[in-house]
Amino acid sequence: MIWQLDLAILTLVVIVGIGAITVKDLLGAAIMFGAYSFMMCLLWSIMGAVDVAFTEASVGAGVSTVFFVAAVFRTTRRTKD
Amino acid sequence: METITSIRPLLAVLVSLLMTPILVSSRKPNVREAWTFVAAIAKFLIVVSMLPVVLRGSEIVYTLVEFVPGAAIKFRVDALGMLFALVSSSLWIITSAYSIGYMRGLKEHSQTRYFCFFAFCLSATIGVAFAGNLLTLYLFYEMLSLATYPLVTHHQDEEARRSGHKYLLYIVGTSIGLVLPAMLISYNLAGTLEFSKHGFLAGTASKPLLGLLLFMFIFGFAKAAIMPMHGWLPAAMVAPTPVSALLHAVAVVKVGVFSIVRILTGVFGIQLLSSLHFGTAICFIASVTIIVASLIALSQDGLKRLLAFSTIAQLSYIVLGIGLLSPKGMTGGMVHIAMHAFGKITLFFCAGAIFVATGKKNISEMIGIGRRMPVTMAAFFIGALSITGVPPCGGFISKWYLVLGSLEAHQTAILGVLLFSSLLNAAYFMPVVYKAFFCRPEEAMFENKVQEAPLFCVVPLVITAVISVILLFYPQPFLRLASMMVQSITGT
Amino acid sequence: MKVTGLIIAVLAGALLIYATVDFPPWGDPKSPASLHVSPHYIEKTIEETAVPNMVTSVLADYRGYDTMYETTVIFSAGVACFLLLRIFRRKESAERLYRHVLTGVTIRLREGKLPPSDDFERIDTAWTPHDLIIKTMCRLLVPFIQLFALYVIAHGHHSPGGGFQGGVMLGASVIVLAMSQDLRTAVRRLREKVDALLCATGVFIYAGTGALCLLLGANFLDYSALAPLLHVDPIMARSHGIFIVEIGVGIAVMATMIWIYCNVSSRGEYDEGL
Amino acid sequence: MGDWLHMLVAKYNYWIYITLMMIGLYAMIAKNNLIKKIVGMNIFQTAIILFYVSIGVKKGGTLPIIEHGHGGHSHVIHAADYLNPLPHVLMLTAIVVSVATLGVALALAIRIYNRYNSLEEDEILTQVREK
Amino acid sequence: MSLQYPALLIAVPLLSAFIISAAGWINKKLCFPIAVAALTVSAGSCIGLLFRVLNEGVVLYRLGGWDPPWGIAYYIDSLNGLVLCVVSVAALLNLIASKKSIEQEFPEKIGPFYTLYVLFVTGMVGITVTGDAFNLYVLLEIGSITGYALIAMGDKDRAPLASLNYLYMGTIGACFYLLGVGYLYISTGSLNMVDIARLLPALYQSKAVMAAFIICMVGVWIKMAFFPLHAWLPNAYTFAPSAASSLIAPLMTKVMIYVMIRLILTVFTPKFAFGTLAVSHAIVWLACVAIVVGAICALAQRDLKKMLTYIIVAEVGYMVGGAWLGNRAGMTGAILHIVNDALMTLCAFLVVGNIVYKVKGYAFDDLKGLFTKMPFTMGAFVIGALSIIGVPPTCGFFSKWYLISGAIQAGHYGFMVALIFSSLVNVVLFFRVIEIGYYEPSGEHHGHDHPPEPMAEAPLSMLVPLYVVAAGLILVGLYTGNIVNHIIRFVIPSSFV
Repeated sequence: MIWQLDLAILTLVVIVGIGAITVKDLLGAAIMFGAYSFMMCLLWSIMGAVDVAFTEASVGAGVSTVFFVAAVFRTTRRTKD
Repeated sequence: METITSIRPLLAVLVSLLMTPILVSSRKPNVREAWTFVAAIAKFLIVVSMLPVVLRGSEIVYTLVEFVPGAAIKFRVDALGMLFALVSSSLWIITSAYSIGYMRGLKEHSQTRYFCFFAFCLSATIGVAFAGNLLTLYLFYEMLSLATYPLVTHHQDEEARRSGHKYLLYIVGTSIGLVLPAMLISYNLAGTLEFSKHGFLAGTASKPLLGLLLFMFIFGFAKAAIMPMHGWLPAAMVAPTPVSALLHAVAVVKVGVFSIVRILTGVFGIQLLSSLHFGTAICFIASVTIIVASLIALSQDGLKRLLAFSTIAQLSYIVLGIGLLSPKGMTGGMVHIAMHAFGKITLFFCAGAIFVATGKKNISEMIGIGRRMPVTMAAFFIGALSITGVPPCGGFISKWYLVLGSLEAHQTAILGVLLFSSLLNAAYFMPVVYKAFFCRPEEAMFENKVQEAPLFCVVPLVITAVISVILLFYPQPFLRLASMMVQSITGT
Repeated sequence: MKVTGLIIAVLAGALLIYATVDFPPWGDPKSPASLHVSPHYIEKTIEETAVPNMVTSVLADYRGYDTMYETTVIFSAGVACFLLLRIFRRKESAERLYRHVLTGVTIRLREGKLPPSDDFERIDTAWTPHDLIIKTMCRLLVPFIQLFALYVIAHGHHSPGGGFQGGVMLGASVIVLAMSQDLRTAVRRLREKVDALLCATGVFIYAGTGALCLLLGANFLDYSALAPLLHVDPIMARSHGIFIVEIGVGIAVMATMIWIYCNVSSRGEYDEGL
Repeated sequence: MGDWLHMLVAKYNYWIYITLMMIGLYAMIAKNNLIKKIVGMNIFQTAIILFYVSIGVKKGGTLPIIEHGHGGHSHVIHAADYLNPLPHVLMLTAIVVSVATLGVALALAIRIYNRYNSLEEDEILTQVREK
Repeated sequence: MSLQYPALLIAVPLLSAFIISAAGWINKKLCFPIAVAALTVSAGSCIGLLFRVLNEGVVLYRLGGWDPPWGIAYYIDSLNGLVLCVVSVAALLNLIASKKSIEQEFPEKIGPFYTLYVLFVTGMVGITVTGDAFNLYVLLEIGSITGYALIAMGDKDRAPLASLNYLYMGTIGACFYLLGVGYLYISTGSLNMVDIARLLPALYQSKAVMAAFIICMVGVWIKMAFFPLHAWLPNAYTFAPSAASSLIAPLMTKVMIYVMIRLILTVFTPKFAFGTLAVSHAIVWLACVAIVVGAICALAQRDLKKMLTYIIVAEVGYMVGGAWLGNRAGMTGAILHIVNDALMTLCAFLVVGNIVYKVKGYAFDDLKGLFTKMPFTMGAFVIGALSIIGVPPTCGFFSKWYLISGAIQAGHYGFMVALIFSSLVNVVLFFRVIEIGYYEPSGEHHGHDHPPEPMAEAPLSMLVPLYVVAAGLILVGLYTGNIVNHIIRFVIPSSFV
């Protein structure tokens, strides 16, 4: 396992996470969250947790994001924070 | 002294409880009141059936269920409990007869509820009388407080609501706020709550803590109306008169003072009290209450309020008697439970009868009433004498023993208190009687034709008056019971 | 609020960081986690359950009880969404909109309805985006997704994957359909009632297998009891039992994902959806 | 690699997961928008999953799937050769739980939006008070 | 058969939940009978299990036939046995009682409602019975998710937001617990409670274990709404539909208290909780604050249901304080109070359910003249009130008895004062309510003697369970001695004084 890659992705995860909760548009937040989940999935596959990564890829990055988008679509994109 | 295990105490408690479903179900007033009588008489008979056993000097014990080691629902019939049980159960018969007349005379509402809770109260009272340990006593004490609430607030109007507030605040507030912690502390000190001849607190804690406990108990049982815990009693006068009679003479206040007697004799024990010199303190509290209450009574115009304050004073006699810690004094105090009961209930019956017949509540409106209701006022006179402690009435005996006790204990101050308060009693009772009979025709408020209250009201009050006269000449079994109790606790 | 949030978060973080001091170094083969319980799984999985993918064996057998509840959680989430959102009697507006699929012409009917046909589709708002390419692509994509999903479920014993992943992908295939076409098309393929029943059935298969073991005299979820039924030795029975419950999980997860999506994306009205 | 680097790698995962958890927690407490809170919630949960997965890592261990599974009994299996599968299993459960929670949370958010026509908590609360 | 009680009490409701949800789509009428049957079986096996435990000692059940710590196992001692019986019986009674109100409130969603109801009960029972730390988390989530949904079905305007806030808090709580379990796992490598307890003593000084304990406790406290983490509870329970609030209010907090006691007694033995970690005194003081704050907030309320919810906050303070006193009496009181408080809360909320069913409201103004309108309901209410106040012989008195003696023995008089204070406040609270019902008579001269005016009492199917509970309050009170001597005594380790 390549530790440089590991560190890099770990840092990236934090950045995306912060982005997901700061961006001023819920749809953007949803997409950011998808990216975050995908980063996580990468991270876990690096750590060798293939099943977890697989699940995260399908559930977290996939369906969850879709749910978010659907919910935002049905409510509003507007947010104050 | 052997102890007999028998279910009779439990029956004595339950008989009126078991009666309530029938009371509720019976729609017809006559049936309902018939059942009330049945319950009352049954209870009385059960109690009496235990009298000989107790007079033989043995105890009846029955344990229902044990919650915590040393604290069960346990009944124990000893002389003192028997004394109190006799008084209350016998008076319940008379009171229920009276309340029939009263309630019907005034066409009160929801009489079924009234009679039900009346029955509850009596169960609780007997329960307290026969309680074998502090927990049982507390249980029935609380039960009584809650059962009397609907009676006190019977009229369900604004005034009733206010006095109901006051009643709960004093009674439940103190019992939860003071008695419960005191009980738990003493449980954790002694590991038991069983009343015993010489108390179970002896040698378990330091003097300050014991003193604290003592005062938590004395003021915690606010039903005894030791000042400053007396506020609820005048307020509770809004209740229908039979209820006041019950409260004052039969159940509530007597339960309070009885509990204090139990605490002093069964929890602390006379030896402990005297070794710690708590007696004087108790006497002091009691005497203050006696004097102040009597003085307040002087200034009352409402007849029932006057009686209320006189009750407050009289109750402290009992506490005082125990506080003297001398055999005679304690005997006097215990006997006073009975004597005061009969005298005071007579007075209340009279007040009620007057209210039923004329609708008058204030003394100032009763000038010359003796001409209209001679029997009632004659009874009132007897009752007043009994309370004041003048022959030929039962009250004399208890007063006499108290005086002897104070001499025995070499406490002349107490003697002074007793005499002074007797004067005060006379001072606030006699004018009523005097004005009732001997007033100049022009200031009489009633015309001269005799018109008594309904028979159901008059007969009971005559009976109680007669009894309180008889008690002077035949104070047994009360005196006997009291002296037995005193012997057993002092061991002399 | 922000300040309190910050404070709480920092406090929690501080406590946790403080605790990491006593953690075994990262990836240390000597850490208690790697030495106490897990070796048993690694070494015994083949001979006890005949499943090479020890995650699957632990998931569905050693800790199969957890997994049953995990499926139940999904199921209850589906029921919860339905209970919260589904609206049965929504006010029918008198007029209905239809769009001719090929030309994109929108027609409006004051009353009555068109018979369901392939060239007209019902829409809720006069302006509804319409993209032929996406529709066709997704329509082509769906079968492959489902095929792969089935493979993932079936091959969970030997490769990463299993009931969850496969089920989610099956669900995703239908969701893709619903997003590219519209919800009605998807729901026409898989009716709500059927979906809900599938949802219950899937979990029932799992718990039912466990109960079956109970009836066969073994403990709850002890698949080896299934041996006489499946005519295999207890070890293989475990493997087969794992497979059965994985199928159950797959069905349940698929149905639930679709159910949740339908309710969320249509506010429980089951209209055209996204 | 250097000692500090070793140290860094040894603990970096833990620190990162704690940071992520703090981010999530902060978002859940401090954010005003309901959906944002839900995003924070998921970040929070994923952070914990990351923590668990880090527990499972074992130097020199490979994927928790035994090669040649079919003839598996032929060669002996050493626990040290494989990653710890238990945390992975637990985290599968955790992931599914988090998506279930997400679904319910979103459903609730939609209901709230239908009623109050807003997702900002303060606006909703003011509407509640006015009523 | 009796060997399989541990499996039955979970499996039967679980399976029935799926059948119910299917039945909801086919024939709604089937849902209720199935649910009742399932919960009856569950309750029956719980009781059977308790007796088995009392006869044979701790019962170990291997799920999937795997030995712990590799597989998941149940350890049932008299503590879970007791709590199990309370939970399952309370759930059953409430189910029967709230049939009518469920049908009244959501006619077309009966199926899913019963499904979630039964799943919630399954979750609670599972939490109580399981012996695996992680399994507890999963079951906790089942209980929570179903709970959120049930609560959100209440008041159209307020319930969803209250439920969503509960969801946020609940998730934080559950995640903290999960995190704590992770810390335990990384330091011990095991998830099985007994196994962890076996491995821990070597690690008492480890910071990780300490952090694990703190995190677990905080998580559980959030779930049980222990002050100052109680903010979610009042709204959530107030705006829930009456069927749900009378289910969740009695069970959720009590089960979490059980979890806390389990963590203290079994996982991190008392030696660690009270010895190594010297925080117990501070926590008892926090409990005192919780009691006082709960009581005062309850005084400020103007509607019955919200008042009760704040009383729950205070009661949680009782139990946490009692458990953390760290002596036999206190722990006995806490465990006993789990039973009593579950019954008392159930009784009170069932009464609220009846009132809502008839009067369509629970604000104080809606209660006027209720003693004449629904005398039986109010009668039960009085019993419940007395028990909450703590008047003998109702059971509330005796748990208070143990708690206070515990406080005295621990020399912690602040806790005693707080308990007395809250009982006094309860007197005020309940007699205020009773007065409202008693003094505003609908019309002069009411009563039995005069022709009684229309008495709108709740249907029998709601009254009978209510009175079963009310009778239970008194019976449990009378049999306190037996419960303590035959059940609770064996729970408390002998190290306790």
